Amino acid sequence: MAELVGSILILIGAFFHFSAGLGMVRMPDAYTRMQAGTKASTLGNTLVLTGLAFYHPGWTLKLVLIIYFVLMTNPVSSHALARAAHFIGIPMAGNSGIDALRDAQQTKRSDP
Amino acid sequence: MRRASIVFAITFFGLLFASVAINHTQSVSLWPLARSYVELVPRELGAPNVITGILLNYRAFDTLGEVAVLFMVAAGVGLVLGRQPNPTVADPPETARPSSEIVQIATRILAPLISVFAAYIIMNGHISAGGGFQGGAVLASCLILWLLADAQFQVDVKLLGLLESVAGVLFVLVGIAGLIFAGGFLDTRVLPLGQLGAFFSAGAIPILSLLLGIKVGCELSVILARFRA
Amino acid sequence: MISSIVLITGLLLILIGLWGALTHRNILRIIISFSLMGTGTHIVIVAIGYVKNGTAPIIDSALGLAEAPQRAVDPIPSALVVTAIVIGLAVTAIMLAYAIRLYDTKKTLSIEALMESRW
Amino acid sequence: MVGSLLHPLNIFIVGLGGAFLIPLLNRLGSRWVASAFIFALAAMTLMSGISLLEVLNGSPPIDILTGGSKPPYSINLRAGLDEAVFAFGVNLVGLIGAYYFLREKYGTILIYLLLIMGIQGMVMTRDLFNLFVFLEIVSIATYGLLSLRDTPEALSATFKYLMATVLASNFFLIGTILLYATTGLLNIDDLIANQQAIAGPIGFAALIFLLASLLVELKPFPANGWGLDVYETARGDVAALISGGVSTGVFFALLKLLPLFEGQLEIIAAAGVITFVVSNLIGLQQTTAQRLLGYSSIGQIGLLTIAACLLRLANVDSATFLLIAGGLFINHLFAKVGLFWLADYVGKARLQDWSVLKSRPAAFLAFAVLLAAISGFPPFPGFWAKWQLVMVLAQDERYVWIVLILVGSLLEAAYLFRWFGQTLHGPVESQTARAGSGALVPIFALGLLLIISGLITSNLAGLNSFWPLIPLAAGALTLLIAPCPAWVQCLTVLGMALLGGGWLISDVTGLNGLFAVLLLAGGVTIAIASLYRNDTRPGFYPLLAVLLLSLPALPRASTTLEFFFIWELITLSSYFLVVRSRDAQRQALPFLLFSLVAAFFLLAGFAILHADSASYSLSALRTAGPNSAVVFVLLCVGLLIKAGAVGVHVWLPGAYAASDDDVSALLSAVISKVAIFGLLVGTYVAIRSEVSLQLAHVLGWIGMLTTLAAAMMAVCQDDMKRMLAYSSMSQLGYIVAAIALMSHLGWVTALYLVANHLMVKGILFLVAAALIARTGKRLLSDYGGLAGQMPLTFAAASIAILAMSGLPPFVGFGGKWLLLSAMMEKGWYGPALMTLLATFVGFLYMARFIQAIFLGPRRPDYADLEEAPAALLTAQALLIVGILVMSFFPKVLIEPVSRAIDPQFASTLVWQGMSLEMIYGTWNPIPIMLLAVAVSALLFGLFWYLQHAGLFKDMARRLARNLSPLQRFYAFCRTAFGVLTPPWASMFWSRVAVTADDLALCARSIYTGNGQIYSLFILYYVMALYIAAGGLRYLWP
Repeated sequence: MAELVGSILILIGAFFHFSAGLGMVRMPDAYTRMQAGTKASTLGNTLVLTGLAFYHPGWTLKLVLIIYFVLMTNPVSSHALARAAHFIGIPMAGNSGIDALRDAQQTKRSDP
Repeated sequence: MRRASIVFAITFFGLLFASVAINHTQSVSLWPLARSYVELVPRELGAPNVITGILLNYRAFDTLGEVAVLFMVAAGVGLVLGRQPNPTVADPPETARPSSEIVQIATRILAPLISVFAAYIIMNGHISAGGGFQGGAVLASCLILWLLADAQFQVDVKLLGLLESVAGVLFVLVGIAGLIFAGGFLDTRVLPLGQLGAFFSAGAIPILSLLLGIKVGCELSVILARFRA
Repeated sequence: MISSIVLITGLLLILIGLWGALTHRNILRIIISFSLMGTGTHIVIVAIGYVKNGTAPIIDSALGLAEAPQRAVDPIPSALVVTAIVIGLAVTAIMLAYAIRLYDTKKTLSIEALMESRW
Repeated sequence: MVGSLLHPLNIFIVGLGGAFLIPLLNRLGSRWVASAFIFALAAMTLMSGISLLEVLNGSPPIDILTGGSKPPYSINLRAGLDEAVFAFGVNLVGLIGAYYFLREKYGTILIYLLLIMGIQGMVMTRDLFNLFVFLEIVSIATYGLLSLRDTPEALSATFKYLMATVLASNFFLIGTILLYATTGLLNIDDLIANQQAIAGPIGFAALIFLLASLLVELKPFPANGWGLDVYETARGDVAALISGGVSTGVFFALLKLLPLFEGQLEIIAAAGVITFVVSNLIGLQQTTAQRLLGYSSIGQIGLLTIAACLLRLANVDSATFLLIAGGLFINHLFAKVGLFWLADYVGKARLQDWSVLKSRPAAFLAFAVLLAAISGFPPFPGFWAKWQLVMVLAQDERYVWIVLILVGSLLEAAYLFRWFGQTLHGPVESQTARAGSGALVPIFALGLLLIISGLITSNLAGLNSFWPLIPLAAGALTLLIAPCPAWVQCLTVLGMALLGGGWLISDVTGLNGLFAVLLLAGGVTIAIASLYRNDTRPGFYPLLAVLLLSLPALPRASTTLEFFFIWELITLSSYFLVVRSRDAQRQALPFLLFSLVAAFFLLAGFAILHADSASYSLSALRTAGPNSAVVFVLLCVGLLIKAGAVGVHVWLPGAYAASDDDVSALLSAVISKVAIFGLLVGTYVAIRSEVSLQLAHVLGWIGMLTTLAAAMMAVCQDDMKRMLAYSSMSQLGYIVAAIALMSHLGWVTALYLVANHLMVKGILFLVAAALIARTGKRLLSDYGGLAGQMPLTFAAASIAILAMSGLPPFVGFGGKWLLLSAMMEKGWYGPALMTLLATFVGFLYMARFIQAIFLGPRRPDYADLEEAPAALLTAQALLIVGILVMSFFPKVLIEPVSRAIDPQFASTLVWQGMSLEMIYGTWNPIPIMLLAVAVSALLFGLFWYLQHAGLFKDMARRLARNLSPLQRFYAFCRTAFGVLTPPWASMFWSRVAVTADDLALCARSIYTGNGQIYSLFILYYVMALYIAAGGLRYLWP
């Protein structure tokens, strides 16, 4: 029974990994690709690892540690990447024209 | 014309590699030398991880040469980049764009985690997978994270240089101890082998692994610090 | 079978590295191609060491002392590859240092600019 | 305890420990770092020296174990004889070179120490992957040291160097792991033991990758652009380390793995010879000093590779192998490193700016010593090694390789000594070379080491007697008294020559004894004339001492090796004497090159002789071996070039005329006789075999042709010394023809003529020296009517001219008459006729010499001319005494001569008579004399008539405006003979030089400077090796 739940979880995890890959390919510009890649793969990792925990109950502590580590590193690194990309001015797709970071920086600059 | 000659050269090498790949049959059993290593290392050196056993005892001379290579690279990169006008004048860290606070906080959380992991790899080199080189690399990655996160963070190159040469000298001293007490130069059976798989076992291999880890960690950080400057 | 796949990927990587080093004009791309070639060589080294359905040569609960010689993978290439990787890193570090110095003095990263001494 | 302290393993402990300690010591202060650095290097040198000594006196190769277990499991190193020699050499150079690095930052010192240790590791390790690690240590140390010079060119050159060496080390890694894939072994000895396991495409690819990477690291011809750029732009001492140290390590790695490449030895040797010849060819076109040294060092490494492979194919014993490979290596190491340090000391990039070196005579001497060492002159190790190599190759019937090696060495000598000429004669700037003579000390140390190792290799090569080194010892002694005034030095040189020469010729008998006496007496008497110049002539007297003592030493040589050694000594010292004079810059190089070609022919001849009779003694020439005809031809060609036969004579007039006056006297009177002595020694074999007799006939014709052509050309000359040069060339033609007769009478004539020519030409050149010393003018047309002013000189000149022209009663007539009768006896009517013709033409230029200078109207500006300097007059007086004795008491010479030659020929002539008449036996002299005078009168009248009849009317008219009838007649002769002797020879040789330069231009055009092109060349080089080694059978499924 535990194996069944485990394998379902791993399957969902794998699906999220696949969607991450698909997002990386299909998304229009750098920023959207980044967020797709990060969010989907982090969730995918968590699901696969929890599924594994069901397979080998003995490893749960190590797996939790790994999940914690992935949760800490993946989003932070993509955040730093996106910020750097914005700094060197990589264009954004779409005509929404909303750029929260740029507005925040302008307001910070206008009244220090 | 140049591109055509490049294509011709690459296809030739492709053919050559193909002839190698086709005729490569997956080996079914170990070579006699490899087989004796697998048997000898746990028994003679008391180290479960055969690779670290080879690296730090039988082929320790290679590793010593290896360490000399890294040592020279650290000095060499210093020499090559040494003459740059002092970077602090060009873009002083103060004006360097500070990284966002998310990254700084994450670093403060992650750094101890990474260094503990590095220590684990170094000290368990002879028991599980890992060893001096790999641990040193992880240690250096922790330092890079710190360098990236905090622009003002200036690594003390002088101290690292000192640590590095002390580790090197100790490494050679352990080698000489092997020459005097045990079978030959760089022989790790200087200390008791202890129980297979225990933390303090396999003669001087853990000590060498520790020295190696520190040395590689410091050297990579020195190189990276020099690159950043 | 597995080691053939790994070997072929290694050899392909070497070819890609060679192709990159010869066609790209930018020095940094050349350096990346050379390190790619180095990685390819390391993969070939590891592929050569693989033994049919063998595991890592570490004596622990999973691999007993007696059955190690039968099921362990060849340890020597793994030991060699550790040293080779570090050497690859060392050479790439030196190349990058020279690339920085070249950029400082010549303000260009194209290989065409390095043609002072000839004949 | 001490034994274990000096065990070679400690080299690596000291190297690595020292390197790790240096940053710590740096905290204490840079003085600590420098002393630790020197201590570490000294310890390493001591240890490798001790292990070399141990292995030399018999102990088995020292095995170094690491990791506490036997080789297959752990890495072992070995210090055998070869390893110890190579390691000790590199250590020594590293220790001496440390001087240049003392004031560098601690990082550089650290890298330098690890580089030296890395090279030791490469030489001694017996594990393949450990060899890769040490190769990487050496390469990375080189990258670090190359950054010392921070110019843009240096950085781009280093980047190209990086790309190439990374490619090469990757191939090495692939080769190693594929080798492991086929054999499961890493230890070199095990690999060699079960070599047959390395089979199939993987094994073959592994070997080719290993071989290719090592060859590429040695910078083979097409794929070495990157190496040359680094040599050109790196700092002098770093380039020295690369060419001396790094190439040694890589070469020894190749040497160690040679047993694995049994199948590819021919290919490796081919790669080596291409590199050797082509890089020396391109050397001709170089203008910057360090790039030229780069080409030469790459060429030398190519030569080393050839030697290693061919010796292995000829499976010679280890002693010969060490003599050749060790000799060539030591020669390359010390000479090349010394020159790179010198390049650093001079600090000038372009070749012609090196003339600033003249301001420091000691540095200039070192420069000359190092150049001579590289081009393989005695007494340096390169000479012995090349000699032994050619001997072994000849035994192995590898004639094509011998030719290629000799051509390469000739090219190398060409551009090295052209550089020496440019330096000697370049404009001297005011400021001297960079101050700090301290930087010279290491260079002198290397020069000394070269000489010492030369002496060691000499008795290894079989020169176990001491006397051949006397000339060099004398030269060195004279060098010590250089600060004394000129006449003191000259007298000491003469004293030493008499003393040493006397001892040298004391126990030499027969023909050699005669020649020894002749050469010694002639040389010393003419050298007395050098006293007339008391200006300080730097380097003249030591060279004179070497020359004067090697002349009598030559006949004493009993083995071919001694003969060749002395022969090269004479060539070297005469070249340096010629090149010293100011206007000899363009003529000195042809002189050297032609003498070298002559020497190489001799070398080839001796090699084939040795291959035949397996003995080095000269007496082997007496017995006719299977291909003694070939030996005869080779020796004759070489000796004819040295004697200046027509066609190869272009160097002679220039060298004789352009050198200092007393030197040209020595050259034409005494040194040309060396070639004649060689002919006498070399052509014994002709008497035994039939085919050689026909060849001797050809030799006779060549001799006569030379005589006639030279006589005609002499008439056309206006420069006094050039005319005398041509005249001595024609007299030599007579002597060659006399020897070619191969009869007892012929050889007696030859010796007779040799003695006569020596004395006559000595006097005439000394007369010319006196005239130039007094008036400073060289052209015959500038002189006139000096008989009054310089009566003694006039008398000496006229006696000499009479003797030379063959008119009785002087010795010349006896010689001519003997030659004519010998030819008649042998039935050579053609040459006899030409003798008469040549004698007539001889009358023309000899008479002109006397008439133009001494007779005729005196020029107003010579009114206050006083007599010739005393020294010249005494020398001339002595020679005149010789002539008189020879004329009136010929038995003094003829008796010992015929006795000396008797054993080889049936003695046809018995001499009892005392005076001149008695000698002529059947033919009464009077009719002969009348006949000679009548014939010359007849020809004289014919020429006069032709001149009046208007032959060459227009040219004569143009010249004849204000000349006296006699000068108009000479002008007419000049035009007539000018037409008869078109300058084919000089045109041919200048075209040869031009084609060599064009070949060099197109060969060097492949170095475009683009790093990627160089890497592509490397890939194609690997492909070429793979295909050449027969790899196609694996590629084509």
